[in-house]
Amino acid sequence: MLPIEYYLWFAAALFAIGVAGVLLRRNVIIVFMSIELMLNAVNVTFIAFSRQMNNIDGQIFVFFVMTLAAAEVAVGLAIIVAMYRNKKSINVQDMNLLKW
Amino acid sequence: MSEFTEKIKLKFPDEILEGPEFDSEDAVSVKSDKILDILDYCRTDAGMRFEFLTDLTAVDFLELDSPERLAVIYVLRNMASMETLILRAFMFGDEEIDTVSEIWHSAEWLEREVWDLFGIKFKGHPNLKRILMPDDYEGHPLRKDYPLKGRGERDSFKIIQRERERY
Amino acid sequence: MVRVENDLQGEILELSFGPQHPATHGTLQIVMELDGEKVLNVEPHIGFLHTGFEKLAEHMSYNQFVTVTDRMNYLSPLSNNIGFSLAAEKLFGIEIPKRGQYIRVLMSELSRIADHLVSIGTAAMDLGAMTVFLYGFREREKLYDLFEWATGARLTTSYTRVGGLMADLPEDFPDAVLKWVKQFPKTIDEIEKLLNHNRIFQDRTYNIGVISKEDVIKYSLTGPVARASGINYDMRKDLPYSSYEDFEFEVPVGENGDAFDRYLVRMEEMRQSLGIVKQVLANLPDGDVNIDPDSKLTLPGKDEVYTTIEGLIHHFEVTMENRGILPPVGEIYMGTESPNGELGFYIVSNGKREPYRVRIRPPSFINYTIFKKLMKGAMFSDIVSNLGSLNIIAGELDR
Amino acid sequence: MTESLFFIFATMAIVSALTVVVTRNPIYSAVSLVITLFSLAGIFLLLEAYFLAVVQIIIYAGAIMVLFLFVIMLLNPGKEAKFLSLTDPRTLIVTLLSIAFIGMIFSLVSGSVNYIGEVMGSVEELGTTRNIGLTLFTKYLLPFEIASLLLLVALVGAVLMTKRNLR
Amino acid sequence: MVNSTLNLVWLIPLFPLIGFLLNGIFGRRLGDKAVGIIGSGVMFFSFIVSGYLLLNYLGLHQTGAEFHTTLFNWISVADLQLSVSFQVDSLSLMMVVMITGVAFLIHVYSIGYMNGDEGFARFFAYMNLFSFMMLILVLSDNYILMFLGWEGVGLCSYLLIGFWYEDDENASAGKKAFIVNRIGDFGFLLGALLIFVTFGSFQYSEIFSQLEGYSVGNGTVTAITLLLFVGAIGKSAQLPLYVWLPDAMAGPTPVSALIHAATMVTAGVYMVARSSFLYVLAPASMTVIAVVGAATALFAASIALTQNDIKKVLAYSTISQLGYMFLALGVGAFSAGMFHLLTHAFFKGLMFLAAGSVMHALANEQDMRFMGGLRKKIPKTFITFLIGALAISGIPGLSGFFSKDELLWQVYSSPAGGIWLWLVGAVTAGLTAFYMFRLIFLTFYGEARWKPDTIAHESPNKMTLPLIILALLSVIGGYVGVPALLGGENRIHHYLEANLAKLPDDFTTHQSHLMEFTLMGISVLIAMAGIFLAYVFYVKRKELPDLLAAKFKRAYNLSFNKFYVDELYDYLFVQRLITISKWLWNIFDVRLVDGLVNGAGQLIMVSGRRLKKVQSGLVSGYALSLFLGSLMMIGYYFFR
Amino acid sequence: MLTDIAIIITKIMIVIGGTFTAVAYLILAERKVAGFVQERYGPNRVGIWGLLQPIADGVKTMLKEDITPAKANRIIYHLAPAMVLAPALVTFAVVPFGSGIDAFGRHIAFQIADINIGILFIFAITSIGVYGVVLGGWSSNNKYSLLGGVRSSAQMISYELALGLSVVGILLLTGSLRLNDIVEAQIGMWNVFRQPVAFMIFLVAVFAETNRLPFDLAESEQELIAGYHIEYSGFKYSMFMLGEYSNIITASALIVTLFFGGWTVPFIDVTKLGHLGAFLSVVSFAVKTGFFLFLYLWVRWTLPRFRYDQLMHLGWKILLPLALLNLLFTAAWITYV
Repeated sequence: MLPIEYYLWFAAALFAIGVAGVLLRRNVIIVFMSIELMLNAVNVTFIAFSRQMNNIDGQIFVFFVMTLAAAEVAVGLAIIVAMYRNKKSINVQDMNLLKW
Repeated sequence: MSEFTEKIKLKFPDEILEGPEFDSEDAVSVKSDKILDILDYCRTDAGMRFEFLTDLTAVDFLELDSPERLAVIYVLRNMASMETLILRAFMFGDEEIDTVSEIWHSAEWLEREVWDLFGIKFKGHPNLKRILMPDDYEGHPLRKDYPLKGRGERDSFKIIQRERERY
Repeated sequence: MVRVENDLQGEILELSFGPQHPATHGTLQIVMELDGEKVLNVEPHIGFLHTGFEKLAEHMSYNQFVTVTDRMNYLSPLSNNIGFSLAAEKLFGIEIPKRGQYIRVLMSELSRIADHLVSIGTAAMDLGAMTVFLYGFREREKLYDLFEWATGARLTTSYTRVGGLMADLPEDFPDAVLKWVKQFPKTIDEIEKLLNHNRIFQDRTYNIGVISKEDVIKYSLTGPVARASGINYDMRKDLPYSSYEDFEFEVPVGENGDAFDRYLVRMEEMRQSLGIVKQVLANLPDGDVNIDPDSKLTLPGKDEVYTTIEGLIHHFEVTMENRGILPPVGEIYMGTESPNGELGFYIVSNGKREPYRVRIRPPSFINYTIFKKLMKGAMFSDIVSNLGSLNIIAGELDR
Repeated sequence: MTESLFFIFATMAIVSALTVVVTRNPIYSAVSLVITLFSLAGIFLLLEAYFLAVVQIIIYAGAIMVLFLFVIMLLNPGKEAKFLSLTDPRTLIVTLLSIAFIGMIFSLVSGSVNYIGEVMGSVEELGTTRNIGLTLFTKYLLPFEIASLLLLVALVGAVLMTKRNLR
Repeated sequence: MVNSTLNLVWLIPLFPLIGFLLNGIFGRRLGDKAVGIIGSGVMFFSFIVSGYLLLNYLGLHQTGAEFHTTLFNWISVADLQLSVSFQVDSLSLMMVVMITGVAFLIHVYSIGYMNGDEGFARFFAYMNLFSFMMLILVLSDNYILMFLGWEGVGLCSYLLIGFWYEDDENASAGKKAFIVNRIGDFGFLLGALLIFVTFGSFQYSEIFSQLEGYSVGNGTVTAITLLLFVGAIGKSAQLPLYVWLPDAMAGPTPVSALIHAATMVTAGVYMVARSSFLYVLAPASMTVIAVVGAATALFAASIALTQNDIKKVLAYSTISQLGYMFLALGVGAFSAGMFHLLTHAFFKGLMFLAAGSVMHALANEQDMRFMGGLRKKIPKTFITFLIGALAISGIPGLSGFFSKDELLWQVYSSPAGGIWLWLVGAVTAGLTAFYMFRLIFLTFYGEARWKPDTIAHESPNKMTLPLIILALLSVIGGYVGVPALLGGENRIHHYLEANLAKLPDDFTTHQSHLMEFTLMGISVLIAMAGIFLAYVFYVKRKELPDLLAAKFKRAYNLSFNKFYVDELYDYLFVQRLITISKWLWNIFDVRLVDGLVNGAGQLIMVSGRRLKKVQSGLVSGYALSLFLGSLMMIGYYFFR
Repeated sequence: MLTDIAIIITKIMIVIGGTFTAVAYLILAERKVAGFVQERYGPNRVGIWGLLQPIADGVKTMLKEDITPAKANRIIYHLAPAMVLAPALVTFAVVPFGSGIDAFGRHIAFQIADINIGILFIFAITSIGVYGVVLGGWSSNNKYSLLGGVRSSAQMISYELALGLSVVGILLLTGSLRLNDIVEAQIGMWNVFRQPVAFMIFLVAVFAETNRLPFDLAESEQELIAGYHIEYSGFKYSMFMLGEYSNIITASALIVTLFFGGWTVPFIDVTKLGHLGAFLSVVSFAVKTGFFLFLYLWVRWTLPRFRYDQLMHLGWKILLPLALLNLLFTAAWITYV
């Protein structure tokens, strides 16, 4: 039996890697993948806690996170494709319309 | 001489040439200048109705007695009576003639072939380039004066090197 | 294929279909622009098999050129032989005896069947139905055996001569053909069973590559392709040659002009051809197959050559390079109904041993011109439906 | 057994997650991410979340990542012009921040060692399909329905957005 | 009380629903013939079932029996328990038999009438749907389900009025009907809600059983009844909400016959009768009903005098007759009102269908000025129409006579009624006879004034057969209610009585037979006089109407232009509304709201101009700040 | 403990060895069936009836030159065949191929892993089978193979839905995700009779999932030449083939397990017959699977191929709604009847 700390540490590391990916990479698709990494890190903590508390609710949450991820990826990738058509680029730095 | 050739002669008296004295089905020799009008007449006149372009080709009359050297041959057919009419359109000087690919889309390739093999240009052709011979080929092989030996046409093919380096 | 960095914009894929590709049945190339599975534009390139038949003709005697015609539409070489010989005979102004004409009809109908079998088989195979192809080839093999028996060669038959045939039929040949004729309809039925009511085959061919009647005129289409669009145009009926007027047959005509109709028309034409073959066999007249050797156009009998000096000189006169048979000065156009459409020969003669110019009207070449129009906006997979149903033979295409 | 498996899976996950971030080729990133997701599925199994482990593979590996691959192939992007380099201050800052984050979590969590499953007592069959299903369709029915609606909306949105001629 | 046969009641609305689904979904594929057979066939089955139920019910030897059949639980929220359940009693059974019977005949008629129309299947689908909704309305055992049917028939009415929606006028007529009805429906809904608030239930029997505790003239009950009556006004086209009904004639004639004469418009009458237990507790409402009814009867009849459109005349006549029914309800003679409803369904349905047949004969001509002399051309139509006209005029021996007479007598003798109301009724009867025969004479007598190149022809059997059956019913339909005076026993009164309320103070005070007889005679005489006058005006001396019109130009114009009610409404409501809206827009919206919003916007813009520098537009920048923020939050816990 | 491990290893050996042998002879059978359908002989040179042909083929592919295109993405190019083969083999792990015997003092199930979410496991594994195809197509750096890869991934994703949904009906009936439970629930009455619509959907979808005619768009010979594996040769090519044919075998086994009673024998309760029963059950399973393998070959040589849009139409607009309806109906049946 492992202490829950291990799982939390592991999740934190995964999450930090995801954050670094989001912040450092310029390829939107990779940024997206990094977001998936972060989501999964959270999932690990959910399941670990669910196991520790002996309560299924955490797992249900993971289920919803996955649903959300699926929806997010579908829309996000569609946006990327549309973006690519317009800008011929998938570089995050070129996506700077969100400003004045 | 059938009624059709007579009709063309009546309609376009200035265009008619005395062609090579050939024994043929129904052949008329004309000047190439008004070829579109003549073809249009043959195609749409109620008494003619030669609306099917069976074939389009060319002949190099270099070695024969004829008004000019190059002629584009139109083989037309009446779809109802199945009669055939052959028009020879002789080109004087510039080796150019109007395209008929607007009327018969099949002529697009046939004219490309004639250009490829005879070097006759078609004015207004949408895409006049070689069709049978390689794009960078020189000369027009079906001309009678095309040299058969010593051209070395094989030299014009590029020798392709296999790329060695990996990326 | 080279990948360009940061290229592939707009996701339009340029794809080269051929020159070596299983579905092209020969060497031709189609460069297309694909948007996913949708074909935006195609650009057919031909000429890969160009061997200059028309130029060759200017340096060959009329009988020599027959061998070249074998190589044009290599699915039905006999039709090409017959077409050229008929054109040459028209130039010479001669007509061969009835028996010769009937044998030519027999041969051209058999080769029509052989051609259609391959055309249907490959069209079906391109759609994935491999078995039809092999059924067709089984029968074609039998036909080729017959051809070999009669002509001495399976593919390069060179059966006709100006003024007749290479030889009369072997003695038992009609019976062998009759035997084949009796069992062949079973194969047609089998093919129809496999395809006609096959929902997938229908889906793949219904309303694919629809050719309207106007387009038939505009694109000068002939043969089964034109007839599938409802144009009743058949040289055998409309301008009968070689005694075709003696036989009764129907010209099948389609309605919609789509790939399925072209398939149906070909199937029915095979049945009609069978009928003609039966009639030929029933009414095959006796007599010579060649015109009288006294015309100095055909070879004399062997025994004459070997026994008499006149015969030997005669033989020499016909075959020697500086002699040969000499046509009148003139110019003719002669079209015949080859399996693919109107196969025309336009011959200009200056009275010499070799023709001054021979122009071949290749049905495949002209039928292929509409391909670009058919493919615009179609699906990628329709390319094989269209190619197969148009039956493009590269040898004929490029000559 | 469980411990060693956990360490194997965790190492695999971390290494491949790092690869996702540091590799230049997006396809490699995608494949590494698949490996990460697999390792996570393994960890889920260790935590007795059987259903989620399988769903993780079906949804993430089977659907989402294929979609990623699809888009990568579709767009075929080149490699990034400016890539991660340790001399870049941005990289340094972010790396330091990430390490700080991990460190904080480490020390925050370390105070409370609780062995999984020992607080409440290990119960078999916590994460079985039956349990998940029962909870999902009773307690969480409304969120479940909303999630389905979300998926529908995402579907429609994705289809609309990728339509070519929307402009 | 359980009677298994009567539990079959759910079959009755089921058949039309099936017909609707079949015709609506597969209609185009089935072909017109099958559609017609399905459409009328389902109604026939419904009719058979309802007839069977009626026979069973009559055989019960138990007056006032009520049966409830619950199909399924519909709404179950807190203490509101609503189920889809039907109530079978004398009232609903009578309505059901009448609706299914008439509807069946009209469906058959429609097969001929709509022949070749593009929307044939659509028409039958709508008609079936209408029948379904109407049956739900009358069979329901609570107000909410009734309201469902109420709205459903309104919807079908809208769809069918605008059936030929390509024509703008038809479409707007449909819209008008819909919108005017909404006003009434709003009243109904409020009434129903008030009922729920008051009684805690929607179900009739539960409500009525609680009425013990309410005294006569109770304010709540009065409010409820008035609100419900507003609904009835809308649906049954009473003053002042009658304006939609004449316009509704834009729909196909069978629609006018079924919906706007026989069934839907009587829903208001049915509803009031159904709520009679409530109404008897609210004398004020009763008075309102009586007055509105009487006024409508007279008012509509006077408009009908001068109309030239054959269907408009019938429409105003319908309004007028509905006024009659309300008059009866208002004086507490519920059964008399229902009786008149029944006979009216027969003869007015008949007359509409016959008018349709006339239009059919004259290539859809509706203007009577272009008719005339049709008597010989279309004899079947003429005779049946004549029977209908005689019946509505109250000629003795025909159904209209019995019902009208019963009605007028009750009006006279009821304590809530009186001589004045009776007088209005009698005058209306005279007017009715006059305009009806004006219609007959203009249409069937005199010289032919058809548009050239019309060939008048009799309609096919599919159309005349329903006419004949309805004519027969118009003749004999009254014999279910022969008054005691004429030796009958007024069976329908006894049949209905048990399920209807009586006025609390016993008003069956014995009025003398002599008086009853006198009144009967007077009303017959008035009717006769009306007919005779019409004969003089339109057959004998045709110049007279024009002379009179010239002489009393004002009165004539008033009537001819329908008292300018439409224009009045337009001026009063529509224009006012536009003015108010404009005012609101100018003053309130532009100055106040926009000012506030713009001001807020300005504020934000000014501050935003300073803040926007933070927005670099780079996603990773935002992500970085997000990450920093979360780090700080964790840091807070860390260093706490 | 040691015995357990030994037993498991033996089972794995048996399954993998069996699968490989079956694949080899399936390819031979395919050619033989083709010969039979097309009235010709098929391979008959190596060994009697060509029985040694698979070995010859194997040797040939091993010895062929292993070509790697110059501009291919080398790592993934080499990985892709394994990515196709591995899931194909792993899937079989949860399929019960016999009733099991009692030996060594314990019950030995004829199944490598009896996990309680067997069906889900299969879907999970098959859903990653697509990676090999897509990546193989992409990494070859050939437009045809790329098209093939894209086609196949779209196709597999599309049909996975119908496939999954068609099975749910059976899961509802059985109430378990364990394959053994599903098999045992079919004693007496095969699922195919209870869920005929689901069976049809499953059959069609499984054909599509395995990229076989009439759904072999991903490798359609006449359009894409060979689709995603166009650039592969030698051993890697044979790995693709192995993967494909293992998939076919697994698919047939799954059809049998889900719809045709798996290892059960009609009218005989094999569980009571001891070792003979176990043998019978394995034979029964093999015969049924063999029939569906034959069906695969039969269809292959009879039907033409769909077009891409027709394929998508069939998957999304016909099979998926049909599967949903079937599911709805089954659920209603279970709830109300």
